[in-house]
Amino acid sequence: MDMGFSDTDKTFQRDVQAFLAQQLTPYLREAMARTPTVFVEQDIALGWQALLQERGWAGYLWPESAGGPGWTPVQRYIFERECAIAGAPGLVGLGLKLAGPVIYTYGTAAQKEHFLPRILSGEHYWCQGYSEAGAGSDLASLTTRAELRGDHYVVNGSKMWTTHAHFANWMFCLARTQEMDRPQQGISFLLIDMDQPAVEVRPVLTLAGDHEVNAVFLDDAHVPVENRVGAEGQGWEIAKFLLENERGGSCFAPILLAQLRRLRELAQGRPDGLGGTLLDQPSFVQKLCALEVQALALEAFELRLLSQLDKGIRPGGKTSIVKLVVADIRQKLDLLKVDAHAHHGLALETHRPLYGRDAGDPVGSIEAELAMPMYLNSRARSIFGGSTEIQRGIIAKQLLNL
Amino acid sequence: MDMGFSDTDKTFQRDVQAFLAQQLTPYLREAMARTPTVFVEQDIALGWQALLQERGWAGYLWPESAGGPGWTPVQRYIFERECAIAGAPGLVGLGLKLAGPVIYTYGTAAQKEHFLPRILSGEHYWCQGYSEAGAGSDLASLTTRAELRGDHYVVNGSKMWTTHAHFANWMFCLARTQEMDRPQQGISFLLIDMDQPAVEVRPVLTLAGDHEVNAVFLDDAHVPVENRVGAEGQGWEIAKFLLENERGGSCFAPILLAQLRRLRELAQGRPDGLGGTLLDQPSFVQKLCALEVQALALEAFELRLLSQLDKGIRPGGKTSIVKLVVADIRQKLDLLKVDAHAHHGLALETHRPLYGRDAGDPVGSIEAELAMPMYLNSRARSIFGGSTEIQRGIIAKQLLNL
Amino acid sequence: MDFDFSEEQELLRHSLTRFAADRYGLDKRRHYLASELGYSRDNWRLLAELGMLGLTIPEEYGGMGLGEIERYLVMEQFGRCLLTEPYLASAVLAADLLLAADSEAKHVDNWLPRIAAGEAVVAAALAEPEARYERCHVGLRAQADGQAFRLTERKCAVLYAEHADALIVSARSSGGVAAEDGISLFLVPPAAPGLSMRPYRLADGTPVADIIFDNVLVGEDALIGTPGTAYPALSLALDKCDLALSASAIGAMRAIFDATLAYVQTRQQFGRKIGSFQAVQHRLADALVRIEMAESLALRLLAEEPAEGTAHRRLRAGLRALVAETAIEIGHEGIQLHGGMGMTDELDVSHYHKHIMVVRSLFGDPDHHWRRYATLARAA
Amino acid sequence: MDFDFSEEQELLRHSLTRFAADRYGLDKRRHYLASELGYSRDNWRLLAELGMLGLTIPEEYGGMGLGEIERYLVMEQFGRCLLTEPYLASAVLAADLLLAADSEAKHVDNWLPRIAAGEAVVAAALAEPEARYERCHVGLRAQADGQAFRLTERKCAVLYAEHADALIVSARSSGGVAAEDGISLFLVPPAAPGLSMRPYRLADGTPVADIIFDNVLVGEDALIGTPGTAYPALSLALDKCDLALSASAIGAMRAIFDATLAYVQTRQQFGRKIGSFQAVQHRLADALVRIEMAESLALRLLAEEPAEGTAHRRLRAGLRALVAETAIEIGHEGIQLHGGMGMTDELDVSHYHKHIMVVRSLFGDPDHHWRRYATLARAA
Repeated sequence: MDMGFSDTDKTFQRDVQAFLAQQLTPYLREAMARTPTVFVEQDIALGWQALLQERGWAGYLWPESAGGPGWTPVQRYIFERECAIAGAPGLVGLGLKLAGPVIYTYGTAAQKEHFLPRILSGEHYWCQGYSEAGAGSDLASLTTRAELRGDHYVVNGSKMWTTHAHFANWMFCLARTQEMDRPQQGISFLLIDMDQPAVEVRPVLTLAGDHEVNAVFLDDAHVPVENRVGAEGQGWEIAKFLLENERGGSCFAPILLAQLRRLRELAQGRPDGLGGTLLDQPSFVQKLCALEVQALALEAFELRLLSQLDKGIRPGGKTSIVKLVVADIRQKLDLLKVDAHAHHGLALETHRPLYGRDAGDPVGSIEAELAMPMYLNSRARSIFGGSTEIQRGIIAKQLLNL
Repeated sequence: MDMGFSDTDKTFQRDVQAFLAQQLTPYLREAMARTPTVFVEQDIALGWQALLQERGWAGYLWPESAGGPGWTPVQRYIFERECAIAGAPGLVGLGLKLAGPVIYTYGTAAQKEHFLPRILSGEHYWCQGYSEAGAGSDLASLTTRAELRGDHYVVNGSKMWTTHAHFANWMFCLARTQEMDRPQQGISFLLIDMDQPAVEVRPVLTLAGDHEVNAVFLDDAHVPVENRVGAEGQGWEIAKFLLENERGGSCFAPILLAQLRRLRELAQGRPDGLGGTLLDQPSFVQKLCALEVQALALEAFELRLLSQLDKGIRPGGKTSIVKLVVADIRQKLDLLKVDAHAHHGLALETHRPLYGRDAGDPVGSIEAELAMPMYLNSRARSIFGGSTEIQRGIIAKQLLNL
Repeated sequence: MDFDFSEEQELLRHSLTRFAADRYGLDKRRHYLASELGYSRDNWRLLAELGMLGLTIPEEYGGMGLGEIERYLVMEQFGRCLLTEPYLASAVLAADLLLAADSEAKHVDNWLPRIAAGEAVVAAALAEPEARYERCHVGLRAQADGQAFRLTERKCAVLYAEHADALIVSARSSGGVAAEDGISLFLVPPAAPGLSMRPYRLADGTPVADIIFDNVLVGEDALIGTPGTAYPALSLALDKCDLALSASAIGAMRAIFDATLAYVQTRQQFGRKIGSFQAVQHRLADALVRIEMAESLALRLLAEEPAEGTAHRRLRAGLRALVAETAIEIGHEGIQLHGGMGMTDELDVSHYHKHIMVVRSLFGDPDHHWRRYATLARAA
Repeated sequence: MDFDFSEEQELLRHSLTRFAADRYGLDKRRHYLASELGYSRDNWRLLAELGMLGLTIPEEYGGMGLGEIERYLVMEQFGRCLLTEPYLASAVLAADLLLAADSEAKHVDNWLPRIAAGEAVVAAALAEPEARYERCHVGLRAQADGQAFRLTERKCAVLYAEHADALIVSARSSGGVAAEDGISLFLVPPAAPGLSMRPYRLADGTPVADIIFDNVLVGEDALIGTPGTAYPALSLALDKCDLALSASAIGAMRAIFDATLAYVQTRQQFGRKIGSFQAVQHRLADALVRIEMAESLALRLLAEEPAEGTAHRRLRAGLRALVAETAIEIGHEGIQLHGGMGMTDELDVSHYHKHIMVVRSLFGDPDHHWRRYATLARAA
């Protein structure tokens, strides 16, 4: 029973803190703080990634053999935690967290050699061709087809909810290469060069007016056979490997706790109209306290999973617990922020970005102006990456044997 | 758009009020107020029923042809509402609300003549042989069997959750008279004389220690054919008719509102330990206010159903809405009462009754002592008469066509 | 006892349904919102022709002289079609303020007929950034200067202020910043020297503005009613506005619920309609229960004997709180059950939800109204 | 970083599992509760032999000198078996009070070894009917009378008071009724003249008593610590008691959850196991999430660097509030999913829930702890 890090890990933690103090620019921090979407814009993500890569840390989740620093689970957690506390931009994980591990786990030597360095350098920017309009939570019902013609596949179909497809030059994609009895069979994992006329990207605006996701149409897209990862029909296995990476092993509580601290400060400075502050309103305080306690509990749960991972025990279905709780806290927190700003929290301006030279003069304050778009985009947290309903099903099946 | 009663109904209302002012004894009112179970004890129910029957009102739900006063839906509602406000004991509905209407709707002339007057007089006290240990929410899966032998049935099986079977001298009962494909088929509706050795009643204590329900064992119980209501195999149809009566057409909000008023008074008199009262504690007040508003909404919903009933429109699945909301408000209200009494609300004494000469010296106050057993017994409100889960299913099917 | 609307009221509802069918739909609405005005002058004229703009204005001022039942019906339909026009701002709030506050009838003759005819849009500048939602908090100062007044400080989120023909401004002529006494109302031309605006949009596209008053000089004739006594009128108008906002929220939540119900009956996942999943069924059943309760409470308010006093005001506050909480829950469920599609600008579900977010908190969020309810309940 | 218990701690847990298997079960528990004492003297002796009664008492007083981690393990097991013995009352609360308050060591030498050996049961009389749950509210008066004190007024819900060998009584020797200053603790013999009891049972069968002090005379030697300064010790002991109560609630809610999970995997309705219904699956998944969060927060408190101060006390209050709210929700779900059977005295589910109801509110209900959390958070 000991929540502290080892001395070695504490030394590592100080290294990370020192790096962040030196390298994280105010501009990057501001851009992160003023991002109302789930992911930061490409230029911010890549700007930060380049600074990390100079230190060899961009592939912080990767083993040394793939070009990463080969950190332990605890070191990765410490890194993410310190980045969160320092307000560093989130790294867009499509390449670093999803495509990379698939390639160094299932890829050929040639694929590793070609793709991995380009992911780290940011030369390749990835998007994920998983979901389709008719296959949201029911991923296996996908209908995009890839037909083998000699040395290449011809891919037809469309993908939906494709985050940052408008920035990406590569897409990893699940496509049906064979009709089988079970929908999970006959799926292959393909890497598609976006730079071809057969690939069309159409924006799908969120309810907050943000352009983050897209529909991607594949009309006879060309994919050389050597850009298939794994064997033909191995796609579902790889997809599951990738989904577990998407859901697992991250560190969410520290950023939630940082945001709750900021919200408490904010509330202390917001008048209640009767001579006191928002912290004199019991109903607001009650909600804030409940979220704080839940975030403290979540942090402990994350650390428990981490200490088990450190002993080689994979979290399995327990990552679904993390996902449910994170979505719940974030959505309530983002609503509470809207409420904290009273009338100014109802504003929804559509100009973007909200940082840098083009930010313009905010309504009320920049935090007030961010509140509504963040709240609105935050509704997606219980939908993407496996909806709340899917996560409950996973827990019932994997943890409760129901 | 008019929530007021007509002048005729207002005159009627005054009659009921005058009757209650004259006839409702303090003892009966005290007994009702100090009843921690869903139903009042037999002597209290029958004592009140006798006073009503003197006025011809015991069968207030019945048409004149059956011996009732032949009231309109609005009059019935007014009667129930005034009784609730005056704190009159609940009439145990097993005979008056369930057996009676079945008999005057489906019974033979002889059955009507024999049973109806005895229900009104209280000579026959009924219990309901519906649920079984293996057939709770899934009523149709019942296994009690009735075998026809000449002029009588021989009934074998057991019934569960039989309210007041320890008081009853008659039981109406669903029994399987034929094996058919669908479980709903082959069920018949029988009236069983409890006064025979083949009928054994065993108490099932609630978690509060109250004896309200029983298990009833039928071991070759004898039922003359003339005590079957309706045709053989018509039992499921009659059961559904009865269930709709059980769920529908009542008046719950007035009693909830009266209890909420009492709770508010109580809170105003309970110290908060810091020089104020419980009404200075925002968290308590918030819960109280939310319940008040919900009860006001429920009352409006009940009146809407009533005004439709008055136009001949049956409520159908909407009674499931009433049942869900009533259970929800009652359970939260009963918990809030426990909380209002602080440590004394945690007491659970087992002596009964809590009224009259044997009541004894209460812990803290009589209301404090009642709080915990009422809260505990109240958990049944989302289980009996079709659980919350069943009601949601009915709403989804009947009101949403899902 | 009767909870049905009268034949005339049903006709009114019907005419609005037709108006919405002709003039609304997501694309048309987008178009109205994208204009500089933020709404359609054609619609506005049409609403005036239908008598809607004078619905609750007395006949002597060119209105129809109807009451809150009719207003409820109208606002509920406007919530269902997500009206973009300044109905609530001008025909409800400003008109009610003038009627309640103009005890000396200096302005009603002039403005009410023009509001009813759609010739003028009047905006009420009440909210302030430091006030949160407290009605009695008025920090904008009105300093007497001879027979005139000088207005200083700021207002926020003033509905349709930028293109309004007149502003009704609450200001403090005496008393502490959160005192009920000492509040006055002024009718101020938007072009008055020293007055500047920062226009922006609320989540549902409603055009609003923050307004800075830098020593704005207004004559004594700008006063509405007697100085320092405006609070009761202000509070009455906001009480009535609460019901109108609740009606709009009820319309919007019904629309989301209907859309969601239709969606789960067609959308397939895992080889089944998602409406066949028990968890989905139970959640929609619960949603219906909540909607029915909120709507019943609204009908109760309409159907009660004409009542004033604490009990009635308490019920109003409770209704606003219950409806606001119900609406956001229904909105969340609607988005969630639509999955990714609910998150997009493409379906109307998200637009309804943004409207719900606005009506949920305008002039008071649920916490504010629960506190009001609690205070009134204790006073009763 | 490590959230596992040590080998010694696991051994401790194991010995308690065996104790519970031998000595507990619903019928045995019923039997203990039905006795006049309300618990089993044999169990009590056995617990003493196992070292449990001196678990956290320093070795110099005959205890094992272990800490809150071990106490958590023990209390969690006691929650799982629904222990009837006065462990919390005597070995936790009374022992902690003596250790914290007896600054002049007048009583510890005498009482702590006897508590550890199971030879004495000491009960703490702290709660008062007018105090609600405020720790600083002490209305029982201690009036100096020469070298002696006279105690007047009443205490309520004193755990295991009737058969206790001594009572630790909080009393006010000076100051206003809710002041932190002026509180003293006295060790009072239950048979003292002027002291009368009204014994009763709490929902889970725990024997308690309301006590009336009618001019009860106690000598100066009855004082624990210096007069008027007991609040910090009192508060510290109650802080520790909060963790013990939370542990017991966690044990009980785990037991309900396990029983419910087993039930839905066997109980059939409509031709299927009820655990196969999606609505049931989703609710149990949510229940597991809540349990995991509550338990993780408890482990966090145990695993943090030994901490004092506001942040630590805030976490304790938050834990008590979260666990109490989680436990009652799990209890409600457990009863509901058991259907009618969950409502009966026959299954252990109802007994666990009654225990949860008691530990949820003893010395403070969730609202009380949330307010404490909020106050401490603001002070931080």
